Amino acid sequence: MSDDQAEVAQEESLFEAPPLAEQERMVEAVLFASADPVSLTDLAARMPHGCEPKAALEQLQKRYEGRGVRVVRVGDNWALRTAPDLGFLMQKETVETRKLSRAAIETLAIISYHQPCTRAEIEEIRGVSVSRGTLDQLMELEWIRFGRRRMSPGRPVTYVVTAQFLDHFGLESARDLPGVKELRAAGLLESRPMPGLDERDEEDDQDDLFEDES
Amino acid sequence: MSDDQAEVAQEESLFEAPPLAEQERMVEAVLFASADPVSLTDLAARMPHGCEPKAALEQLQKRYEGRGVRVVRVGDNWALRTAPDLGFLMQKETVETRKLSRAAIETLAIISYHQPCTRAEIEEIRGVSVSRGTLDQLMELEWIRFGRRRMSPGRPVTYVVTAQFLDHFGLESARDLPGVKELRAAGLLESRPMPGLDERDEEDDQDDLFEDES
Amino acid sequence: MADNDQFDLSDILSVEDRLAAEALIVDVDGFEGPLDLLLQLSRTQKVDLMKISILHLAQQYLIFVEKAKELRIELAADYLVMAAWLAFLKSRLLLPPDPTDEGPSGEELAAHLAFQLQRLEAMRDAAAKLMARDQKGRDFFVRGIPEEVQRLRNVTYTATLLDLMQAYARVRTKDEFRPFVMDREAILSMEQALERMRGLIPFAVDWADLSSYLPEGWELDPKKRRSATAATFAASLELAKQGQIELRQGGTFAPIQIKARRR
Repeated sequence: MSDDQAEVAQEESLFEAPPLAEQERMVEAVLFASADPVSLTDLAARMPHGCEPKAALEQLQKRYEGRGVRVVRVGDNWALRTAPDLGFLMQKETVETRKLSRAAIETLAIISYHQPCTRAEIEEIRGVSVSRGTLDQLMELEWIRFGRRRMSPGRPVTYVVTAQFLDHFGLESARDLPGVKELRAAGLLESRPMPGLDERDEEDDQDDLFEDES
Repeated sequence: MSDDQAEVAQEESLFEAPPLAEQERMVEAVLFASADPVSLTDLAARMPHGCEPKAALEQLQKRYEGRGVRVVRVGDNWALRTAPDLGFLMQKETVETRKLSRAAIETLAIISYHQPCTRAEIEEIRGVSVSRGTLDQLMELEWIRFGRRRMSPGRPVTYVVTAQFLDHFGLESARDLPGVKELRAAGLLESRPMPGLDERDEEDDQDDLFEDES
Repeated sequence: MADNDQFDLSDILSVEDRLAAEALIVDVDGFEGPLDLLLQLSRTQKVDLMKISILHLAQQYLIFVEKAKELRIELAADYLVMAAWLAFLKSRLLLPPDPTDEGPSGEELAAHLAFQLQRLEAMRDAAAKLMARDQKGRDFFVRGIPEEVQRLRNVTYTATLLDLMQAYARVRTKDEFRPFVMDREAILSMEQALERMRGLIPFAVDWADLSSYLPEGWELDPKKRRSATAATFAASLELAKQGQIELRQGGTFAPIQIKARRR
């Protein structure tokens, strides 16, 4: 500061301005508490007479270099913001448990009883098409995975259930799942079987079961 | 950190925790981002696995000593607050609060020093009945809340002060209330029944004192 | 106070007395009950509350009340109750102790009153100190631009073995499915429910809501659901009685859960 300037400052203020370190504290507190970014004019107006917010601000900016918080310029105003690389801390993960959709549980049931099982077969049993999303969801849950490709035309991919599936449902193997007869005995199948549609094919399926797992 | 501790930490986490300086940045960012006090548990949950927010927090607290912003403890939580000596800069941010009546202030003081405290006890100390409105006002400010019911005839409700109360008055815990030690030493926080009046239910009041704070 | 009274008073009392009387009116309004008044009066003794003369204080209070009566100031009942009690205390303190009396001594009562006054004063002091503390939003401030915490939802899906089996049964019977036809189609008998449950129990290894044991489709129609719920519940009680299942309920109106009893 030249002598002239010092004299002007002297004239402007009857009181001496606080030391720069103190001014820096002031700028810090104002930027922290303010609901909006603050301009230099605004800072000067709030701080005691004779303060130089610009110098204080620059010093503060240096102090926060490399810290978790930074002094940033927003237009002509100034604000404190968390460092961008720490943005992940501002996210909170919550875990929510939901019931599987009807389509998903039915698809899963068919795969568990008929594995290895192609998508076409699932659709045939369900009588409706199976969306890609449903299978993806079951894959993501790690309850089903790809099995061997079927040695039939087009070599379609098959699905089988996983060890995680067995773990989740408390089964030692998919063989432990009750068969259709037992389901009927249990009252889970209420109506009589259609004549002709006997359960032979189902018994065959049981033998196929877990060819991939063994 | 001693070698033993380092080994334990190693075992606890497959990934190495970030260096303490980095953890300090993270704590800084989280505390800056929140207007409300943050618990150590919350900090740990948001930081990468293996972090030790307590150590980082202590380091951060030291770093902010004498600055325009301070790391303060509120109960079991932590927050950043502007230094009280700079309050004059914040006229813009000042919240005009409704003036509390003398009855409300005294009731608040009695609850904070005697908690958990029944309405009858407040009345006994003040020598006048406490109006419903007084307690309602303090509840609305979220400075008091219901504590456990007293295990005495009639199972009266008790009142205790809240974390918001501590936050508002810049207290770490109710133990830090001004003069609380002296008052206790002088026996003025005891509940002393009138001689001749057999008030058995008052006997275990002292044990209850500050149960919520520990 | 009526104008008439005022006129009478001015006739009888000196100017000084009238001023004192007016001060009294104001003061009684300003006091928060007898204890507050006592505390105020005790200050005129100009000694530490620990050394205060309760006898003197009782005397002061009684004079005050007497004066108020002379001035026909209506005192609230609790002031009069306190006056009566202090008169009693005064007599206890002045008369030699009666050995046949079992009650607390005058000294004990006086000590308690002194304690009450000290405690009230201490709390007033504490209240003043509390309010003089730095306060949030007045002396210190919170972050002005708090950053919202983004919430990331992590959804996990779940299904029970019963869900799986029911789904399979549903799929396998879809072609052949025709609605249950009964004489009274919205009624499930307990026998039917019991038979159905018996078959299901071997697979009920985990706790599952009783509601999941309703026959397929019955939960959709409110009438059917009501009947099926009642029948299934009755059947489950029967099964529990026979020792085949275990029942539990988290609380009143909470879902009832059952599982097979391990043997």
